[in-house]
Amino acid sequence: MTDRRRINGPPSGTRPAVFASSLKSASGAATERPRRHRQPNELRKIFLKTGLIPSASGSAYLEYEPSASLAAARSSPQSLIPPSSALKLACTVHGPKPLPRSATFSPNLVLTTHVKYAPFAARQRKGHIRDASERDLGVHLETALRGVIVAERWPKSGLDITITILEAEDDRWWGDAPDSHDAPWGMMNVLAGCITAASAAIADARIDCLDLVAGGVAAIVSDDAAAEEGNSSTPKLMLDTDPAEHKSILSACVVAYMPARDEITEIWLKGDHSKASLGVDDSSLGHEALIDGAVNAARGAHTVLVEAVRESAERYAGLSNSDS
Amino acid sequence: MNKEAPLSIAERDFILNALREDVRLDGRAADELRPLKVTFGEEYGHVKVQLGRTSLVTRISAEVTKPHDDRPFDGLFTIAMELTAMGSPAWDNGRQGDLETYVTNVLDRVVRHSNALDTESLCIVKGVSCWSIRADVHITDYDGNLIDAACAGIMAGLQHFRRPDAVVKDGQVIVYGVDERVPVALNITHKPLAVTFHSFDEGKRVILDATRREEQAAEADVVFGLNNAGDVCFMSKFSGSPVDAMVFVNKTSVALDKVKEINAVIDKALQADLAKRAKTGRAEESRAENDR
Amino acid sequence: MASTLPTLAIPGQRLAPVSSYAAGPGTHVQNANIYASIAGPVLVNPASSKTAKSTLSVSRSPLRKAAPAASPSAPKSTAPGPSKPRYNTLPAVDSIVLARVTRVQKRQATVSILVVLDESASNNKSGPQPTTTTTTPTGGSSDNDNIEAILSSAANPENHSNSDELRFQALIRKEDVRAVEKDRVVMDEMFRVGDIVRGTVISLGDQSFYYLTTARNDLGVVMARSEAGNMMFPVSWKEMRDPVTGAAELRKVARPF
Amino acid sequence: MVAPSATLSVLNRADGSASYQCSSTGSNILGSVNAPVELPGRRDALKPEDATIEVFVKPGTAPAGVGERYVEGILKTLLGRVILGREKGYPRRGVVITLAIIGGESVGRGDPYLILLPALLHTALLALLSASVPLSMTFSATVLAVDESGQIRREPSAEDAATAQSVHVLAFSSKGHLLLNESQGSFDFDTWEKVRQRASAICHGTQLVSADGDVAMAEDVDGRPLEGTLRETVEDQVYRDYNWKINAA
Amino acid sequence: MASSAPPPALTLPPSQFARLQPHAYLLAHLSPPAASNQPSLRANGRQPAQFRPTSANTGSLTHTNGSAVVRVGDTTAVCGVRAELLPTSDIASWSVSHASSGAKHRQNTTKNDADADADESQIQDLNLLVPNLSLSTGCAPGFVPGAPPSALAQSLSHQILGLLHSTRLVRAEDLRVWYQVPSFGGDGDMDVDADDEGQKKKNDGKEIKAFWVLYIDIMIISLAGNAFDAAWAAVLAALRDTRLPRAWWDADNEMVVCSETVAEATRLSLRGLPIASSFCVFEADAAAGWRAVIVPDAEEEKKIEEDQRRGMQRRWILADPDGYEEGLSQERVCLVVDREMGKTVIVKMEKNGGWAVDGRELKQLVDIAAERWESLKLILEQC
Repeated sequence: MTDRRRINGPPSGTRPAVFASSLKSASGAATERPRRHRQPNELRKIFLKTGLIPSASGSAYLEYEPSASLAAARSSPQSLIPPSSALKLACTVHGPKPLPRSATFSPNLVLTTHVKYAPFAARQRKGHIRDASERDLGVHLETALRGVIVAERWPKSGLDITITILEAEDDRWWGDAPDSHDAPWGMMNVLAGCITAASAAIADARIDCLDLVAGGVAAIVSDDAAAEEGNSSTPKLMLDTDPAEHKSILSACVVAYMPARDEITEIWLKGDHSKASLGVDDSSLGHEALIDGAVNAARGAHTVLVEAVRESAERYAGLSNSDS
Repeated sequence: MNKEAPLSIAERDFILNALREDVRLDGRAADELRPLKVTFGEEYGHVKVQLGRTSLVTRISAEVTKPHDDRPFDGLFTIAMELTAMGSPAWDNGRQGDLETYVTNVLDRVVRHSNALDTESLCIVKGVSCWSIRADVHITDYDGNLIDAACAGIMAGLQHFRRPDAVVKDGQVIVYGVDERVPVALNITHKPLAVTFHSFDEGKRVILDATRREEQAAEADVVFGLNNAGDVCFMSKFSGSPVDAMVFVNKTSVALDKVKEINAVIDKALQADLAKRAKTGRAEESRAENDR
Repeated sequence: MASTLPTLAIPGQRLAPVSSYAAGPGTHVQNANIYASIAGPVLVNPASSKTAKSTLSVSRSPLRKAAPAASPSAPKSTAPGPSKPRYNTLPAVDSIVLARVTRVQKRQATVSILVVLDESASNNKSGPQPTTTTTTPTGGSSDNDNIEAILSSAANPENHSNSDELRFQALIRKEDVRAVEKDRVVMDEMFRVGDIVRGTVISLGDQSFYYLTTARNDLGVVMARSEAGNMMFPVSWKEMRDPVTGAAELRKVARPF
Repeated sequence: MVAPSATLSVLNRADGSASYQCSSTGSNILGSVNAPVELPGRRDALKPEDATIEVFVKPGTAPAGVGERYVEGILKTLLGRVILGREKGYPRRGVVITLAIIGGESVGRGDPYLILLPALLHTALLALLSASVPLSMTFSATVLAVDESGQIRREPSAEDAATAQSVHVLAFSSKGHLLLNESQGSFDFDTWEKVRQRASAICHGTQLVSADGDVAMAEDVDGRPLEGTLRETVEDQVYRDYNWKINAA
Repeated sequence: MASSAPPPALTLPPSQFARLQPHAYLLAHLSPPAASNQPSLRANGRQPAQFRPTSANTGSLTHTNGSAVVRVGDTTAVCGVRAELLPTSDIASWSVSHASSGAKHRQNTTKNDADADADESQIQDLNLLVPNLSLSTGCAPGFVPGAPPSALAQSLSHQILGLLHSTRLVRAEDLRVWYQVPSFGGDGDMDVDADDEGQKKKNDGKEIKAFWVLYIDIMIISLAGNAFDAAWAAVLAALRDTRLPRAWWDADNEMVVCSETVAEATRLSLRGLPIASSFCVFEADAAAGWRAVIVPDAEEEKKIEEDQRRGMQRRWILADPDGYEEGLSQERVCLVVDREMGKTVIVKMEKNGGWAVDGRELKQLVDIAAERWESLKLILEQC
């Protein structure tokens, strides 16, 4: 298929590079699965800055701290295959602006969300046209934000929230067979990042919100490190999981959480953790534990969010001299 | 938008009343074609068709591509028609309208699906390379009956076109430029053409080769696609008011006559062009020698 | 805790109980407490009467604006005075706006709103604004006042496919042009395409248009170019003149200050 | 040097049209202009006091793509300065220019369209004149290629352009301004100045430059200035159109 | 310029003035009243020939072969280069040679000083470079996210592709994956290859098995005017950062296989360092361009210019325009220059949309572009 509005590559298509190491049997792979060096409840650092895009009414840029393995790979590069990746995204808010002509009268602010991966954001090249997962993310994000915005203060106007993902999280370790656990775990991390960044950008645009909503992820993982040592694998609750670091994620949950009101505006739970609770007979690994974990992760993100928004307010009020 | 300005009631009534008295605005009989002129450009496959005040340019081009995986022995053939504001101010540039979809669909069925062009003959190396033939139709003036005019243009173009000669030598395809080897004509299996009728007064009056105004006043159209031998490869009554089945029966023979008539015009133009080329070709050869 | 107000608030931050303050713009009430709903400096508006409580609000506009990098000399920049807080930057009923005329028809003129001036203030608090104090429209709202943002986006963005969708559209109906001789209004003699008009919002209108009126002395055309393309100056309430050609053109002129 | 040939008002439906052939570059362009027309999708706030110019370039044997959008942009910018879109009857209406490449080679992917550009510009101008669209000035354009030895070649073929060191398209207004320059390749400023001089001579003749021996020589090389050719085409058409009036007088 | 001064007695804060009368606002900055003793500066505080502060940063994106973030003022371009393989067996025209051109073209494919590479056109013929620029990122209001590329995005993509081709920045040799056909005869593969012996595509038993295709995607994250300069700088920086893994033909698996070892990967050896500088022309007379007055012809123009040089300036050529300035000017100039052996070489020179810029002005702009080349070179080399 040729796209008349874009520059097309060779008509026959191209193939991603195949590395010699991945052709050999997996056991002989020289590289190992990256390990989680953080405590189960330790979050990655988040870099969040607002107001980098002056033509937008509000904007935010968010970056996750690279995992230990990625940081090591960056500082002394050995392999061309990155062990994992760290979320990087830019969010802009345009509006409030007039609704399109075709729209009907709305007494409230009409929210539109767009999430798009850059073609180079993931291990597999992404297409230029939004795919189902990107649309999905947009819908999740919209639900997360709709409950936060005081929409009735902005009659007959629209707010466009656009997120460009420059680097996404992996869904699994690259060395794992594609079907070993192919739920899009990485997408959940991406959503959490989208929520936090969008929240900062909306605050930067000075759209009335009930609270700063933050995204957080928790997962129940089957700890393979322990399994290798011969212990029976004990499912564990981990916050802010990097899917590349775990062989088997049983279930994961992402929430959009408002700490001031202790309310959740969006929850997305995936996977099967019945096995987890059955196997260990530990009820603490149920739904609630998972959600609580995600909420805790969101609380962590919220502290970063507060700083970023405070900085935005200071810059705006002219209290600080820091330029953008 | 993509809509012509509608006829006024007076205009419509005038056309209809005249038709009821067997008179058409341009004085033609009901089954008469407008004057058809087919001319060829310098390049192979460059055709200009003038049908009354409808005119178009067809260009045929060829390139080497990879055949579809499921049809490794077949070459490719595509018909591309895009209506631009050149043909009619009512057409928007770069936006596809209903008419464009409809006409392209009919052309596809009459010419491509009837296998007028033998796509197997376009295969060069099985599954690796084949010719892709493309027919571009540029509507330059629109005054009704796009389908018949475009169909004549495409068929004339296919017959006029010469693709570069290609030789397979040890798995290696060598394409010879037009100036190096005599280029090859396409393999045309038969010459189907479309003939369009428009009906008025609930199918009581049927006319051939309607002008734009007649099209706008018409109630329905009937399209026949058939070749010189009278084989019908397409027949459609797409929309509009019902037409008596006898119209199909009666008009098929009229359509056959018209197909023969149009094909004769094309043949004549082809021959004339061939003769002209033979002359200039010789002249050019001698000139080329002089140059050296 | 309730007694000490932060200087700067962020959305979701609890400011004070409703028992001690009234909730103003930029805040919302939840469980008998006032929370901030936008990020910005916290303001206390003293009560207008003794019985009422002071109003607590979070300012949408900067307290003091950092001077733009290059302070323009020729444009008469007035130092922004203290601005009254508003709920948001949208045109509301009674807002005074500056708009560009984009189309003049027999019964109405279409304009696109460029600037929402601030002085109309919070309509639900202080009632109609005395019109005599509008001499120096100052302050401004967040979106309107950010020079950096204005400079980064195109001023005349014809490249952009739908930039006009970024501005709110409004109508001035024939009967809303002036207060007197309403029936003798000829729209062509009131506005021309490209004029800058000061008007006030009379209704939020339908899904696509706000409704404006210019039926006041201080409302009407404030800037216009002549047919020859020169900036004109007002000579009467219905006429402007080209300083170069000397030709006069008819307009519904706003009273100059 | 074979002069390009052009015909005006070749089509029935369009308000104005022109067909243009340039044998040396092998281009054959058909252009139509519809103006002023109502544009349905148009919005009020967008340039309400001016006409909207739309240019559509349709390649002969390929679907239009990114390259066409680019060349449309060039044409639109230039024509936008020449068309008086604020004359009565034009504001908030459209001037729709459609240019179909009906002869010659197709332009490849990523190719800059330079060789075809003068032909497209001339066709558009003639079609605008044929549609009686008000213009502030007319223009003429040419394409020149500089080869490795520094030789300037007028209206090169596609192959010549591909092997050239640099290719330049220049357009001059009827009043002598440089309206457009599109140069690419690798060259220095002195080369460009020579190219500019030559191009000016091609478009306007050398009378302007000086009255010495150079004039005769340049005339020899470049034949009649392009501007004159274009003017003649239009004058012929005017004579034909107003034949009844002229004869009656 | 009394005519374009703001109407008397109406006082407006600068932000409103900028919005209502953008042209007069910029003019007031560029030609301040003589009495005020202020320098002529642009509304953004820059000198007419001053570029915005520029920064570049490379290699920060994990899933790319090369990447760069370039900020030119408030315009931010992110470019990621992704290399994928195109096996020659997938190329329909690979086994096709054109009798006429074949003799000329395909001969010396093993030559390494690729400046003389006769097959350089492979990059263009086989679509090996695929740049696409996206503005649908929320970079500025007015670009609908999720919409197909606007005309602006399309023409920027095309300009980048055109410039990549015309500067021959990337060498075709860098993109080829060669295979040395074993010289011992006898096995089945060999028969086919032996048949090919007479071809020009291979030399000394060497044969191209695949090409690297570079997908060059540019996301304009923030747009505040002059997207082209930033996008091109990002492409250049990303290509300079690009590393291609060592790749070879694995005869057993019948596919191209790559080495993941960083030490074995090679950087692209680019030809030159072409750098873009864009300008726009701001006319003091807001109505120049449309007022139906007679446009002076070129000779008269020169006289007026001479007269006015002493008095009021009529127009300004602004380097690296921001979005506001772009919206206020019609005439644009884009220059791409490089340095070869101390000499400035112009690679691309475009001017359109007006008649203010001619030879004299272009000459000055070439000098400014050459200065810009020096400063951007330093920035690109440091990142």
